[in-house]
Amino acid sequence: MADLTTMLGSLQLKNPVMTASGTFGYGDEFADFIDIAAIGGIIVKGTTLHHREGNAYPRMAETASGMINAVGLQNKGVDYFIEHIYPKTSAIDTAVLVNVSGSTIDDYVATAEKIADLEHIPAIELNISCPNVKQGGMAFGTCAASAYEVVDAVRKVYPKHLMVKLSPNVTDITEIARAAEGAGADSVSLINTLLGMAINANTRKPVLSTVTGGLSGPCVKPIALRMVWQVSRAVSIPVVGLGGIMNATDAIEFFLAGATAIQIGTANFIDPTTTVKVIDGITSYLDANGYKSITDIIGKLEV
Amino acid sequence: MADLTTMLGSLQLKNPVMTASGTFGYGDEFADFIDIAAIGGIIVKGTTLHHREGNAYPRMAETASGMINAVGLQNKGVDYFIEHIYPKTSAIDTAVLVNVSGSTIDDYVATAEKIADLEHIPAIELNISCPNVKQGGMAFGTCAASAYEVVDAVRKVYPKHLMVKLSPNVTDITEIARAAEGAGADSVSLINTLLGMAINANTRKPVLSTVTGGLSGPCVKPIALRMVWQVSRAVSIPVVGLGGIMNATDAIEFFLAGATAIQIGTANFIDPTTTVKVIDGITSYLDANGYKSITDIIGKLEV
Amino acid sequence: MKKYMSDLIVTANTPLNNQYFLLKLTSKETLPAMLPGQFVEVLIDDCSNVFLRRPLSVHFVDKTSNELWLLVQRIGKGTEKMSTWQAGQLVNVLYPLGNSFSVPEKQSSVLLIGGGVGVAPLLLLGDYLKNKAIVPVFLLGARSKSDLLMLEEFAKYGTVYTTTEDGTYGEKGFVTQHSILQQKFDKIYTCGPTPMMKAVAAYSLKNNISCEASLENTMACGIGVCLCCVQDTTDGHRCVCTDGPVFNIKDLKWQI
Amino acid sequence: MKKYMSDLIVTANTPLNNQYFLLKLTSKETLPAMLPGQFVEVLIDDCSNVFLRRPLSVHFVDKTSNELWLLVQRIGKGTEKMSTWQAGQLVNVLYPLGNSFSVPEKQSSVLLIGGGVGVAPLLLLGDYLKNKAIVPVFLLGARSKSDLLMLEEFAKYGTVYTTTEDGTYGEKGFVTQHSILQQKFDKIYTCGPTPMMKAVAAYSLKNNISCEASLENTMACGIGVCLCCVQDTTDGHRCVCTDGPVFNIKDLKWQI
Ligand SMILES: Cc1cc2nc3c(=O)[nH]c(=O)nc-3n(C[C@H](O)[C@H](O)[C@H](O)COP(=O)(O)OP(=O)(O)OC[C@H]3O[C@@H](n4cnc5c(N)ncnc54)[C@H](O)[C@@H]3O)c2cc1C
Ligand SMILES: Cc1cc2nc3c(=O)[nH]c(=O)nc-3n(C[C@H](O)[C@H](O)[C@H](O)COP(=O)(O)OP(=O)(O)OC[C@H]3O[C@@H](n4cnc5c(N)ncnc54)[C@H](O)[C@@H]3O)c2cc1C
Ligand SMILES: Cc1cc2nc3c(=O)[nH]c(=O)nc-3n(C[C@H](O)[C@H](O)[C@H](O)COP(=O)(O)O)c2cc1C
Ligand SMILES: Cc1cc2nc3c(=O)[nH]c(=O)nc-3n(C[C@H](O)[C@H](O)[C@H](O)COP(=O)(O)O)c2cc1C
Ligand code: FES
Ligand code: FES
Repeated sequence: MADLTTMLGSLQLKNPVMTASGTFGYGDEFADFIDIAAIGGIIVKGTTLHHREGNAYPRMAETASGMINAVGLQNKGVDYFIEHIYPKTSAIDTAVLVNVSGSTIDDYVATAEKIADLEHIPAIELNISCPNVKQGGMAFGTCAASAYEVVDAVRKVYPKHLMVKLSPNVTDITEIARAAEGAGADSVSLINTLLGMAINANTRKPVLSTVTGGLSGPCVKPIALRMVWQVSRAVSIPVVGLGGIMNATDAIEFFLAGATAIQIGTANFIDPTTTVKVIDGITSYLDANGYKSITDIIGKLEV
Repeated sequence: MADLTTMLGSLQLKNPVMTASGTFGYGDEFADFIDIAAIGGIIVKGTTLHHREGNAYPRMAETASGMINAVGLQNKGVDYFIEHIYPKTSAIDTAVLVNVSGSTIDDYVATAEKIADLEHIPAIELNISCPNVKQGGMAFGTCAASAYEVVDAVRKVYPKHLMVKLSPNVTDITEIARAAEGAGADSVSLINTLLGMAINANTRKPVLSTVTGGLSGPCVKPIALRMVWQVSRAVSIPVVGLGGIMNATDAIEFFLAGATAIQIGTANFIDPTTTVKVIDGITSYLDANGYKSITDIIGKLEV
Repeated sequence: MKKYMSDLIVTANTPLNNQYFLLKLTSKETLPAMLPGQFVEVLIDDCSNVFLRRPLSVHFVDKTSNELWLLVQRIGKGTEKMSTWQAGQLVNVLYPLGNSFSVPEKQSSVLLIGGGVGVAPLLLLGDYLKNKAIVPVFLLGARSKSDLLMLEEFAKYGTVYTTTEDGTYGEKGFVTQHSILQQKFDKIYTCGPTPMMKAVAAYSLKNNISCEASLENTMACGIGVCLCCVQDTTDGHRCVCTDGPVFNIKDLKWQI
Repeated sequence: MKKYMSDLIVTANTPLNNQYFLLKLTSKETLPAMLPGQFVEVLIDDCSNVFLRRPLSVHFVDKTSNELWLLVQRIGKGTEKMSTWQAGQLVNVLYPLGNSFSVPEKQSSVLLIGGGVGVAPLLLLGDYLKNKAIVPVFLLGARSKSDLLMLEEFAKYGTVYTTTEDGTYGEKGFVTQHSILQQKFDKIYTCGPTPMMKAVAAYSLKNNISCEASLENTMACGIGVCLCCVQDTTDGHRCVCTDGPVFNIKDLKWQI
């Protein structure tokens, strides 16, 4: 059976399948359906320095092969996480990462600093690409200079693996990826959601309370795949690919395009067992095609 | 019955439903299915100064609720158009627009100049957003300065209605729209396709000969709608909305978001009668809701 | 409660009128206990415009036939498709989800107010109350006679009063105008359109009756992870899919 | 030729083996004339992962029953779904599309070479030739006996020779190795996997036989407007959906 062990730089994962932030809660919500310790890495909900109530509802619109969300980083803040949630996530026998979000550089730094002390959190995913908050969020991720600035500031206080999550709402994502790399990121993950909008023609109102929100699901996969391919050729740090992955075949496409690991997001809502099915499917694919290790297919697209 | 007459600046259309370039041929291909003169405007295939063979095949990949194309502006050049196609399109009793594409500013200018002389072409759509050509194309549309430059140059030689087609592959589409407006565009149309990619996991090769291509269809509608909404609030010239419109409800969403007219693209492949169904559906909607004219709903989203 | 994902088999799909249908699903295994107010998330995978699962209340669990009943209103693409499902078809379902109506005090007088397809969760609640030796009163409202559904089933568990907006059956008007409300109840459970539930809530508050309402919201996951389905409560944003769908109206920030 | 879009009714859907099925569709109106080599574009609107129509050759038009026959190989999501369609179902179809095989000279000897599901257009061609008083020879190849389809139907129009790769029926090997090719033909028509057609083209060129091949390509529109389906020809990129699917092999830029 092929070896799925994955090295994201120095961060070792038992396999390359992670869960995307905001789509997997804190993991235990899925324990009735799957063995969550079988997953390569669990990235928990976007965590901010202070408690956030998130946006007003409605927060969700279904679209063709996808959905738009406008959650707005609802979470109880990093201190609550450390006190009440971390003890539980520590018990999960796999890598648990915290997705760190913020409105100001100071917020990001303060949050990352607190998480740096947590023994069982080997890495953070720095979310500089959330389209659903008024200040900060995506603004940092849509300009190379500000991306550099925030990654650089967090790098100084966060010694463990620093993954930076990029926004697809940009002209040239490789530029932002290179800025993150230059500022010391250990890996980049992409894509976060695309800025979208839904309207109810009957009520003549936007479907979402915030008018616009973040588009995810299979509809965005072609864009995500293209960006992963571009970024993996532009930087030397590992790339974590996500965006619309529904099954093992989708995942394999991302590996071929250059992703070292992948994340499953919206698919968890359609089928809560997607993660383990993808892991099994990757193994079958590698075995059927005579590959010994997942590393044998990374970036192996024959162009 | 509500009045569908549409004014795009000084360009009058019998109704606000146009066909998107590259998806409707030169119109007569649809004559077996519908009365093509019933359409508000027909925008013909991207036309360049010289004959272009386009990209190698395969040129198409189906995706979730959409498709990626890599046609690469195959066309016989503007002179062939004028000599062989224009005589036929002139006979169609509706507005026929030419979509003008190019690799250099000189190309755009020379092509526009030739078309300016054609009595029965009341407008051109300047395509500064084609992702499928190596030089020029989208490059012009992803930077405000070069967008300004090409629109400005064409404006000087093209006295009739100048519609500029924008690329969605940008960080801030309002910036490009304002540049086009500043350079004298009479209207902007958006969106062209999003840059996407498809991989065949079995062959481990890209599906398209060009690796990446342009994503269209309902999957992109949320992004298109958001951009139309943003641009219509950023410029004073009319906005023509397109991207994933499959039916009248979709079209109405674009009007509410601020589009003065809309275009139907990929939907023509699924149902060649889409255009007339959308026209009928818009009338029914306006009548059912007591509107006298299509202008009553443009930009009337209740935010 | 443990949640399950499994392929259930359609055993019957019966149109009740031109808008509503009753879908019965069975499982190879014995169905787990489901509480009144809980819901399921149904996958509709043969429909090109439907991406997410659809949340539907547990209408009833027939233990003798091991059947889960769903009472469904044809409203859009997904429910339209569901109405065409035929016996034998497999349907992937997540269940049971959400919290449930609370157990009332023994021997209290209980009123169950349902409107439209909102009557759905009240049948299982009736069954549940019966097992607790409580005989509830049902007050069911609809637009017209033909929209009053499953009356005979409800009658198995208590007295059924009805209203129709057009007066074609029961008292004419809205549920909150029904004469039975002149009686005093200890507890009210309600499910239906939000305006109706707000009117019921207003009545309950005014008359100092404890009241629980089963809410809807736009849901992506149904299991508390996406945070798309929040309701504003005195305790901030709470998920309808896990903290609800049943809320005590005193916890809701409803302007009534 | 005028093109139509209409809802045809499934009259029969018969599995031929574990991969192939024969779908018969009828129209309320009399079906228009369709030429051999032409195809149709079928809408598969009850399948969540299929967006575009699917191109399928006209296998046969049964004028007595007013039926269009499609011979389909289950290969992916769309054809999988089609295989489940049942009699009575409506299917939206665009037809007839593309050019057709040319008419051979009277009394010429004609060989029709098909491989796999590529035999599909050759049945209508047989019928067509019969009407022109030409009796063709069929040479049909498949992997194994069970993949040789509709042999009795073909036999109505000419002599049928076969090859199977595993030798379970007819001559063992590929069609281009069949002994019948030692005979001299005036014209060859072929449809099947590209490697097979290239081998047939090479044989034809070598023996100076006029040869037409029916090609496939990835199609979005099927009516010549998207320019997605091009084939490289001596005249540049030509659309398989309108300039084809049938090409004379001398016009193709095949490396053979
Ligand atoms: C906890 C819960 C329990 C439910 N129980 C039942 C039940 O027992 N029986 C039943 O028939 N329905 C029930 N519903 C509502 C049901 O989920 C929706 O009617 C269904 O999802 C509509 O799907 P569709 O594809 O047919 O409609 P769509 O095509 O998705 O939508 C059609 C129209 O209905 C609106 N709509 C869609 N979903 C909702 C919603 N959840 N609330 C309000 N408007 C909506 C849309 O905006 C659109 O205008 C319940 C909902 C929730 C959240
Ligand atoms: C003019 C023409 C006539 C045809 N006639 C017939 C016919 O009579 N009977 C028949 O069974 N098939 C015929 N085909 C092929 C048929 O269109 C495809 O098999 C079908 O579209 C596959 O759809 P799917 O959803 O089942 O497969 P998908 O899920 O779309 O694809 C499954 C796999 O098949 C590959 N594939 C898909 N389409 C094609 C294609 N066109 N060529 C090669 N590989 C492809 C995909 O890359 C993928 O790997 C014809 C094609 C053309 C262009
Ligand atoms: C409901 C929802 C909530 C999300 N919340 C977060 C978040 O808190 N932080 C973050 O970085 N990304 C968040 N995302 C983005 C996802 O992690 C992921 O980047 C995106 O959905 C694309 O992947 P997918 O198509 O597989 O879902 C959220 C997405 C969804 C759908
Ligand atoms: C096959 C194909 C060819 C296209 N060719 C052109 C073109 O020549 N010029 C152009 O401006 N846009 C071209 N487009 C883009 C469309 O005009 C349109 O902007 C895009 O498809 C989004 O709209 P839709 O989702 O309704 O198709 C093409 C799109 C497709 C699918
Ligand atoms: S639906 Fe996802 S949290 Fe409730
Ligand atoms: S399939 Fe569109 S041109 Fe042939």
